[in-house]
Amino acid sequence: MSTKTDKIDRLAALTAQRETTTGGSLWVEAFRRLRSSKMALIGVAIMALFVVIALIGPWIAPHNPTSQLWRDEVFTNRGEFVGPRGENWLGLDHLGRDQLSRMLVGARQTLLVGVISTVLGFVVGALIGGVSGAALAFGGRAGQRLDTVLMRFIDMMLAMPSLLLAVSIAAVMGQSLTTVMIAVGVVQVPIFARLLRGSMLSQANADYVLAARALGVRRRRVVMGHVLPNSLGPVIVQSTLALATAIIEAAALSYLGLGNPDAAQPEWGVMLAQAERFFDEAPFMAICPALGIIVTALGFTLLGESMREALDPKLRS
Amino acid sequence: ASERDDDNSGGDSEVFVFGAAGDPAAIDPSLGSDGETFRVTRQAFETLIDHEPGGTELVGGLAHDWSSNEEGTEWTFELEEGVTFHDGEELTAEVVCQNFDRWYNWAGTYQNTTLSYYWQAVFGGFAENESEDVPEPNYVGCEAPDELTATITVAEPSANYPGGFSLQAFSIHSPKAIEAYAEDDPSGEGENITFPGYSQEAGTVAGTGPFQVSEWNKGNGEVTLERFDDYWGETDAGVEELVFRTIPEESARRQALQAGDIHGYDLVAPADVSTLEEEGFQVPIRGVFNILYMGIIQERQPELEDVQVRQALAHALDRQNIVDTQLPEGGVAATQFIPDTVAGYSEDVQTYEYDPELAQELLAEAGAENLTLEFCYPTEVTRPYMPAPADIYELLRADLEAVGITVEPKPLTWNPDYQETTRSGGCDVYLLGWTGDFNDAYNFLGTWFDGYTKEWGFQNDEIFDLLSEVRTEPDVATREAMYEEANEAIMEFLPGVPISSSPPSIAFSPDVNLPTVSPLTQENFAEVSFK
Amino acid sequence: MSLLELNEVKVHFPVKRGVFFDRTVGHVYAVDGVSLTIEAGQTYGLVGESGCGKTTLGRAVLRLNEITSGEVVFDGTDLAALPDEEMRRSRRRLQMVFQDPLGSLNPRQNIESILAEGMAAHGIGANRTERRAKIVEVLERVGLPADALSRYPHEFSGGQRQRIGIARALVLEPDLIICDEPVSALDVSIQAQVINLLEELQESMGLTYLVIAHDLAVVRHISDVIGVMYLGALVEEAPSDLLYAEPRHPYTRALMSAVPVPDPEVEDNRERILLRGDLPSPANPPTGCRFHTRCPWRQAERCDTERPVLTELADGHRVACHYAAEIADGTIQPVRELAERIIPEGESVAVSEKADTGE
Amino acid sequence: MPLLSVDELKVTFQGQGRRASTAVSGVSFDVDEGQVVGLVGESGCGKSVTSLALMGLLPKKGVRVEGRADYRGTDLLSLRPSAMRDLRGTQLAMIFQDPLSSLNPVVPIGVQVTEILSRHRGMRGQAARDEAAALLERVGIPDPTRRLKEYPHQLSGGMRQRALIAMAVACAPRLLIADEPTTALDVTIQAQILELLKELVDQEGTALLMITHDLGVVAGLCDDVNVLYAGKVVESADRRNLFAEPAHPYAHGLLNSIPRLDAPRGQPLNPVRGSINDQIAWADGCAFAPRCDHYTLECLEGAPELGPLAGAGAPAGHQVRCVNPVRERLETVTLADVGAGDDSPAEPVTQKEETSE
Amino acid sequence: MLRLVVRRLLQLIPTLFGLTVLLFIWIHRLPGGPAWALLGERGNEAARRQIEEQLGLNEPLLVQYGRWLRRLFELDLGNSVKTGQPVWDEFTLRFPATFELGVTALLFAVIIGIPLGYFAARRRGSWLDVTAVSGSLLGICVPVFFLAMILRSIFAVNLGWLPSGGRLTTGIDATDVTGFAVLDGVLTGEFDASWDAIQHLILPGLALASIPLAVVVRITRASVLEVLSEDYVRTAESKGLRKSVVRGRHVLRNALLPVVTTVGLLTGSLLSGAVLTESAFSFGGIGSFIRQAISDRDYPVLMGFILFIALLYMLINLVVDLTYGLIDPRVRVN
Ligand SMILES: Nc1ncnc2c1ncn2[C@@H]1O[C@H](COP(=O)(O)OP(=O)(O)OP(=O)(O)O)[C@@H](O)[C@H]1O
Ligand SMILES: Nc1ncnc2c1ncn2[C@@H]1O[C@H](COP(=O)(O)OP(=O)(O)OP(=O)(O)O)[C@@H](O)[C@H]1O
Ligand SMILES: [Mg+2]
Ligand SMILES: [Mg+2]
Repeated sequence: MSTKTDKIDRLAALTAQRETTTGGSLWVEAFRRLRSSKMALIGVAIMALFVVIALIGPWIAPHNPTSQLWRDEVFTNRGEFVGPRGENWLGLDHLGRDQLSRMLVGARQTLLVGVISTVLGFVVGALIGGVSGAALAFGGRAGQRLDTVLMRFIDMMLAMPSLLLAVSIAAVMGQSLTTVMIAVGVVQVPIFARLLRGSMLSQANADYVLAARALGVRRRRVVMGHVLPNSLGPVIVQSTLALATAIIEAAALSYLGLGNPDAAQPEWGVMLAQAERFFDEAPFMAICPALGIIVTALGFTLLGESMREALDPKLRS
Repeated sequence: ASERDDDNSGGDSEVFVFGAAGDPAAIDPSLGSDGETFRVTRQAFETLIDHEPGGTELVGGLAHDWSSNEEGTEWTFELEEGVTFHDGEELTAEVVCQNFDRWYNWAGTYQNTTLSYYWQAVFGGFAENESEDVPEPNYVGCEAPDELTATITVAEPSANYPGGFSLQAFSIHSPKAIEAYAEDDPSGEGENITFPGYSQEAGTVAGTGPFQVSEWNKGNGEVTLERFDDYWGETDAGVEELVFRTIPEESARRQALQAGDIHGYDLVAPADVSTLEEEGFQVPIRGVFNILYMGIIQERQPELEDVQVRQALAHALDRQNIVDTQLPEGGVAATQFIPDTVAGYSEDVQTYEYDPELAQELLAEAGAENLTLEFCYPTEVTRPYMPAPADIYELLRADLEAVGITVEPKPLTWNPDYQETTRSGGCDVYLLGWTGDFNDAYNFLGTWFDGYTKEWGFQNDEIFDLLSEVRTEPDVATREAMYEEANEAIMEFLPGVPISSSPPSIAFSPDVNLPTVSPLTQENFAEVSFK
Repeated sequence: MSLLELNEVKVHFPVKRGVFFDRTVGHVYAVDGVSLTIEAGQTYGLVGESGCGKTTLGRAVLRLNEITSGEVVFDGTDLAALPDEEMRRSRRRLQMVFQDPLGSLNPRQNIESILAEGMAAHGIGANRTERRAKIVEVLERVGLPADALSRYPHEFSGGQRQRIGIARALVLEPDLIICDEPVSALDVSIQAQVINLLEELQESMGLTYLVIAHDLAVVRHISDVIGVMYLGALVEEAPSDLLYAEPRHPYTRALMSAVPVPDPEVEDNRERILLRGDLPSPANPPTGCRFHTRCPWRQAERCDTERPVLTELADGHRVACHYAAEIADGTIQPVRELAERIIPEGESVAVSEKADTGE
Repeated sequence: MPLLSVDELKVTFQGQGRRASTAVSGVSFDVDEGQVVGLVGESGCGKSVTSLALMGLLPKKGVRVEGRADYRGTDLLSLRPSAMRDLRGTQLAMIFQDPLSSLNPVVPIGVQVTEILSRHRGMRGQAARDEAAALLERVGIPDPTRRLKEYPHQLSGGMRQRALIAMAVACAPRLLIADEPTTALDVTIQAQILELLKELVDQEGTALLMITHDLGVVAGLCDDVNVLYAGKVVESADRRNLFAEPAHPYAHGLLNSIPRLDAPRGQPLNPVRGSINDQIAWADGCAFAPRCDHYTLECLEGAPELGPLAGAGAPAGHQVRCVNPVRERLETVTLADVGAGDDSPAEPVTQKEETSE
Repeated sequence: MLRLVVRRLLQLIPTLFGLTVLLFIWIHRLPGGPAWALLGERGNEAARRQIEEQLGLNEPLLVQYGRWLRRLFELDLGNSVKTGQPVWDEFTLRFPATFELGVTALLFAVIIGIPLGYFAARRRGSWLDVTAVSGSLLGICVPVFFLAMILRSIFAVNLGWLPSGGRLTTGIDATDVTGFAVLDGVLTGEFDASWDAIQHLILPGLALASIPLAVVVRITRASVLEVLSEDYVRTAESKGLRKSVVRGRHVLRNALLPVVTTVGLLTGSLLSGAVLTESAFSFGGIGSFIRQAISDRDYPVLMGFILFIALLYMLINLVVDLTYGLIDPRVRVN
């Protein structure tokens, strides 16, 4: 008898051991691949660093970023900008403010602009795309028409050069941080809308959606409970990419003079735009925010790219 | 600093390229109203009266002498002899009259401010006004008693004369050109404002200047002028060809100069001056002929109507600091609303030293410790009097906050939000300025203070009356005295805070002989030559 | 009374073109006039080649595809005419099991949620606990452990997933379950488990099945009546054993003879009819008898122009062939190059040659 | 000497960031000239990987291939890529499972056929086109000259598979590997394709390695059959022997579980318990043990060896990898003797074990 | 084929019509008007009234739109408020510059991007891959205005290899025939001028290409990766074909399909990128003109431009669709 139980136990143990090594869900597998991708690791590291700075920046900033503490020093040696030195690791800006502190505090603004505008683009885009996709897939004739109208609208937005769209929004709304966020967000709307719609359409014919309908589940619930959650993957990936674009786009708006109105409040895009004038005399003034923006955007993009790759079942190998 | 310099130096030595910040609107100066247009036309067209090289005093131009009757309603000009137009015509008094009659008889689209701004500003309306918004004409007529004497009659004397005759807009064109112009009627149908064809393409326009316009390549943003060999003046132009190339971005202009693609450019950022000088570029210093002020719109807040509060603002601002840090060399802090180069400048105005403590006291006295100001400043622009608006704002903000005032920033794009907002009284304080057209204080003060405007938002009959009076005073000397009085009154009332006068910097490559730089930015490029 | 009765059911999909405005340029005649009857407690097997409209027909019963015309009478009501909401409610009694076990389960739902969803939609079980009790019961029935409740589809093996799919249908206590290729995606060694389960359940719960499959052996194993589809229409219908013993339609004959049997003895010794050519497109079906383009027994004129209807030959044996009887008694011989007959001993002779020389 | 002799072929995948997984863990079999050898087994047991390894088509990165595959004296597994390239298409050819995805969608069929002719037979221009048309004709594609200009999507499934076969046989290869060539096809079409393959083997004397999971196909086509389980050959025998007397419990169970067209109705099937996921590593014992009804402790002492089936009357060449092979003869129940079915199923589906994973 | 094109073109009309209505309202709702822009500091209320009256801006929006539309039917886009020239003339004047620049940028993107993406995919995970991917991402991540400045600083100012801006060196002999500087040089035999124009195109082309380049690299890489795992590549390998044939005919040809679509879609981003790039390099194309027009509230120019862009964008997409049909037989229209 004991040999028999022994046997069963041993077999069970072996089988169980096997179980843990194989299989794994789409997500677990994707995560595993993500973890092993150089690109993703770099991206995550950059992103984490950036978020941490954005969160604690104001507390670790050595100086007040808005007060022109060394203004006399900068102004007395006109044209001679104060570069990095012990007291100011990244030097001073053209108004005698501590560049490091401005970078640290500015990270939050930059993150805020990026995140909020992306969220805005995501929400509005997803709404339009979602309604459109749901209408087309489940709305019958009328739905088709609604979809056509919405998609024509999105097409028009796509046809408008994004910068012009942003500029004209800024013009209508007047200048404020909110405007920047809205302008940058609106530009993302068509991308998210198209993506979600496409993704929903491809999911709408999936077997499990059909199964839900066969169960007699109500249409609304089919859309909300099945189609939508399963369509969000690519849209979420896109949002990390969009975040990077948003930060850059915001910088471009600042450069065009449509950025955050409070020029005293440090924000990387604004800093870069301001420093452009002094690039020859004081390259470090431009390089700090430029590197900040580039590296952050790169981080988000790398993460987004590798997420896209990790989730793409076709690229498994 | 580059190999390309060498490439160019050989064959191109006779072409002088100047980087302009914007395209001209037309090559007929009569239709122009902005500096970029006039910079170009000035090289090809001349006016009856001119400014002294490098200064603001009026001197003879095409007319070597001029005078007026006592009432200041008849202006007589004695013309130079032997002046030839680019198309070979001769300058006579008849021609001068033809020019003035052309402007006076403008109809249709021409009557739009866009096309005839200066005519309307200096001579009022037209023979037949077509719109209620066009002012009554002040021009009466022009006669040519002899070959070289032209008499222009106006209805009322004005502070605009004789300065106005020096405006590029009133350059003298060849009679043949004028005939040709008449055939090219811009009166496009309906709601279009069209610049007439002759003003958009070289060939028809003809003046008397040392250069003649030979090509306007709009696609490339280049206007090319050629040396006019029959120039009447003493010396011919120093270069064979003069090209104005549009480079809108400030840093792009600088880099183009550094790369040797252009030989000079205007509106140098103050921050670049020292770099350019170090690299061997020539950055001559101009005189000042403009004013930057912080406008206050008193109606917006009762506190602002209290002169003590306005004085507090004036004391709070460290104007010298702005001059030192933001303006090119040669800039000066302003004590009144005109630069010191303008006749009528008063030494005796009330001044407001930088004194934050006093400012705080004044605010306390006025009970305005919790003053909050909405502060407008323009973005995406540099003006000759204001090289970096955002930075100037930043400095002023710091100053104001230092005395306990809360500042709410309101940046607006220059075109058109900023102008629209400030003109319609949309902010508590704002930055704006003025560059003079000619040497008469009315050109400055009259613009702002000859009556109630929303952009200042106050009523002060003393000032208003004074300026209305001076407007029609024919005698120049009397006017000067009145201006001094007005300046003193204004600075006492303190409708705004004059901040600074700034010489717009201009830069040239090391290998050119400089023209005399002018506070009015009226450089004569005929003086330029290569070393 | 029969539980389900299809009357001349047609499902045509419009073929659309155009980028901005879809314009219908034609139709795919996926199901083109199918009538059949399923008795309660019976298993009806539907076989046919890929693309012949089996799935579409199955879905049409549940109205997952819009029905172009015809009646789907389920327990006395015509489903095709029901308003949407009532149709939704009547889906409780009609359930479906899908071919792809993983694909038909939402990867984001756990098993409990998958199973509870249908119950919630039809108001079965007053609350969560009640539903859970029911779910646990059903899980046990299909042979899944109760701890499966909180797990996700991907954590199960193929056979188990299909059991989940079956359980999902069972919790609603349906009368009819449509199984669309329930075992095609499963490995051979697992197929038998699921087939046994289906049979067991039918026995204990009195279910009625419409089983769709292309594996004739599987269909034969579980069905009482079998219908053979070709290009959107039924060509033959008969009780299971009868059909295999005496296939009457030329297509059925070819099909039967083409199925490989896992037995070398049988394989070596049987005679086979090899059809030439491919299945025509359902968007452009042949006129007359749909099978005439590939039929070795095709006769001039009539087969090309007249569409045969299902006619009862013998007891419950219905065939849609003009010459079924003649073919059966050998009056008509297979002709033309439409097929070759493989005769054992490695000797293969084109039928045509034979026929030609014979004539 | 066999044409191809595979010896202890082992393929390990070492994907990025994943544990190494052994897809094929020691497969050996021989293929003789003119012979059809079957490789059967469930999904994921390593059939495709084996064939790809032989063709040298596995990705270079993250894959370790061990063992020997002796083809006419050369080891295919250690051949230089360029030499392998020369061999592929001429000596070795392959037909894949899904004919649509295996054809380049944007290149006309004609080019896809002629490119192999120009590569290996130096044919160009019209000559190549004529030969290509002849090839298509030979595999039974009607109107071949027209088809040459068409794209894969314009062909039906059966024709695509025929086109793939045409490419495979273009240079008269000595060994043809067919990886589930009919799985994607309908029964009637499958029969056509199988017939075509049979014909080719008969006429050319080509050796065919037939990979499939359909035992029916094997029964009709193959001479020798190798049954794979979890990356190892568990049974290898002549087709008749295998079907008559499957010795490995897996092969036995498999044959026992499938419904047969010619078997009586109304009997429950006898499934193999569990699924292929319920396996243990060969290093720990017999991979099939968790699903086996006959396993003993011995089964868990390392992988059993593939050895000749012991016992009297055991046919030569019947090899099995099992400690206690099934000895009973599989009863073939045909319609002829309806009712005399096997009514003692090995064990009913025990849900406990089934779901204990 | 022709019918399809015609139908597609007809289908554009309602979309464009909707677009113009929306835009007209939108643009005219922008605060401020052209008056201030025209006169600067010298503007005043009276001037504003006068200008608005002249331009008919004081009339109801509907009337204005009606007039605009009526003129559109006469193929008249109106005159620019700022320059006083017909909008159409302004476009034809400036379009060649933008077109040349756009083509250059696309060429850069395609010529550099496709090989880079291809090799990155072939050596997936290698340093080349990581460098190519992050390098091209950098293209997306650097703001264009900053990139422009850096490029000018390096190549024009410090190295002096290339001009810092403009379309042609001042004073070079160039006859204007078509407006396309490079082409003109070739047509008139003034090869110096062509060469000069090309030199002027390099830096702005690079700056403008930064984003498309990155996108092309990414798409090519993803697409090649996908194709490499396709069955037909394995089939090609199994036929023993030469590497070059496998890679060219079987991998690249398929991998380029999505790239074509992407390149088409990119033209939209090229046009908006041109707004910044042209200003940065004083390139005098439509982009910088439009940027000015926005702040000038140059309504006719804006309307005309957006109509033009939308039309162009849709036409390009049509062309892309048709090309796609040509290179991918599966979507070929019959
Ligand atoms: N939604 C649809 N739109 C257009 N055509 C469709 C649609 N669904 C199915 N079809 C077409 O209808 C025909 C029948 O399809 P169906 O899926 O019913 O066949 P099937 O017999 O189930 O085939 P299989 O054995 O491959 O599952 C096919 O030609 C198919 O292409
Ligand atoms: N590129 C790969 N990387 C990692 N594992 C792989 C790879 N290719 C195949 N495998 C694994 O190798 C094992 C054998 O796969 P293979 O494709 O040979 O199975 P098969 O017997 O052909 O199955 P099927 O019948 O489904 O085609 C599987 O477990 C599979 O997951
Ligand atoms: Mg189906
Ligand atoms: Mg396989």
